Amino acid sequence: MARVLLFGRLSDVAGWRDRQIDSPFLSALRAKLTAEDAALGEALGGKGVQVALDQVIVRGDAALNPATEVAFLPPMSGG
Amino acid sequence: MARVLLFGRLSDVAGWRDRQIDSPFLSALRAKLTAEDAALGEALGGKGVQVALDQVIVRGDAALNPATEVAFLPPMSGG
Amino acid sequence: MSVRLTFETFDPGALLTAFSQGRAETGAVATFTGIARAEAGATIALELEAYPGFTEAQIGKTADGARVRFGLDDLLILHRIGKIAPGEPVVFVATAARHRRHAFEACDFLMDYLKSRAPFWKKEHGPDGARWIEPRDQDHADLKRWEEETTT
Amino acid sequence: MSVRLTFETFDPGALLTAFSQGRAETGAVATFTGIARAEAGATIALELEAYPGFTEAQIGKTADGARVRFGLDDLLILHRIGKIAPGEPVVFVATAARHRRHAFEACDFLMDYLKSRAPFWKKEHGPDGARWIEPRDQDHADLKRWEEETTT
Repeated sequence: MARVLLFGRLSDVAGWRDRQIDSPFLSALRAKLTAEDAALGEALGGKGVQVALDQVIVRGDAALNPATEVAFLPPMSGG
Repeated sequence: MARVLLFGRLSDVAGWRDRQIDSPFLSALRAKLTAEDAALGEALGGKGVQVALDQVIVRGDAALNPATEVAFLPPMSGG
Repeated sequence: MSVRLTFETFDPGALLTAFSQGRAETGAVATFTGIARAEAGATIALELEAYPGFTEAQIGKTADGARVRFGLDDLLILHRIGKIAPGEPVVFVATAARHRRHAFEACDFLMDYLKSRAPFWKKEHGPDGARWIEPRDQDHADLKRWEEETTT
Repeated sequence: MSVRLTFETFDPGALLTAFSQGRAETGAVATFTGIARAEAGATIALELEAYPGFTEAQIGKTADGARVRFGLDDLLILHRIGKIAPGEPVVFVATAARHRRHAFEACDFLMDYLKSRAPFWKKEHGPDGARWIEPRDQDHADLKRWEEETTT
């Protein structure tokens, strides 16, 4: 049960911004979200979208534990 | 009776900062001040000392009328 | 050094009053206040989203780098998040240094970073609805000024 | 646009509060506060002499030039005169513009002018007595930055 957070336009695409989702790997989580909502899947793979696990930016796949906070971050616009 | 103002170190040299002095020309005023106080005369002719008549910087000699404000301005240091 | 986010409007002057107290050895305090522009009615509100914790930590890293690079005595960053009405302050940066050049440069540098790369997501609410704003080329050009200075 | 001298100490924050009000089309407000430094006891007080009327008028000419050159919406300069204790503000400059680069540059330019060429005469009172301060080379170098920009 990772905690998944969507920021910026991603939460507009998905219609939610904060959900608990059960998934052992980041890759599996992406697949699950894409299967459920193709538009969101495409947006998550869009140019410049980064992933943070427990507030640290990661690249590639990673194992998730039940308490992991997974944040999908579109390009940051500055304030 | 021009009104003579001294600024910065000039008033320290002279021991005054604001006096009424009768003089028809700036050159005559300078001669009068120098005759009275040689140290002040030297300081007034020092490097970078400017003269303002009625708050306008002038070079060379000028006629003074009784209401003229004559200010001797040492190099400005900024704030 | 303080980096904070707030959902509430704030008074830049009150922050400057507090920040400039007791600085008898500092000499120089520079500030910048960014104010939400009305754009003559084109913008009804600006909305800024942050990732709480992450956003402060990322800004804090850059702020700490600026503190060292410019030899600052202190700095303060307060950034609005949530919906911001035209005329309200969006961001306030204050820098304290012994010499004014360092205070100015650090403030300028921090603003370039905050406006271009800080972890915010920005939405403009206008008369025709809302849209997300992507980073502007000018912002990246502004930030590049500081990179060039480091390498040359 | 406002250029004023004061014999009394003042609160830079209160000036910023007033200056940043009602600026829904401005976007950017930069400020600089110069504070009298204690220099670890070497300076007991700073004393600044102005030529009332002349000093404000001369500063006003440069300020008006800056307003046009940097496209400012507004600017404010308040300068202390008389005896100033360490830790007290000496000068406050605020600039308002649509874009932050212009606000920063104008504020920086005005400070370079005020610190190097504005019509003040400066005396430092230290433990060994008082001495008049001549313009520093660094101040002239600072000001030269702006001249070069004009001619190139």
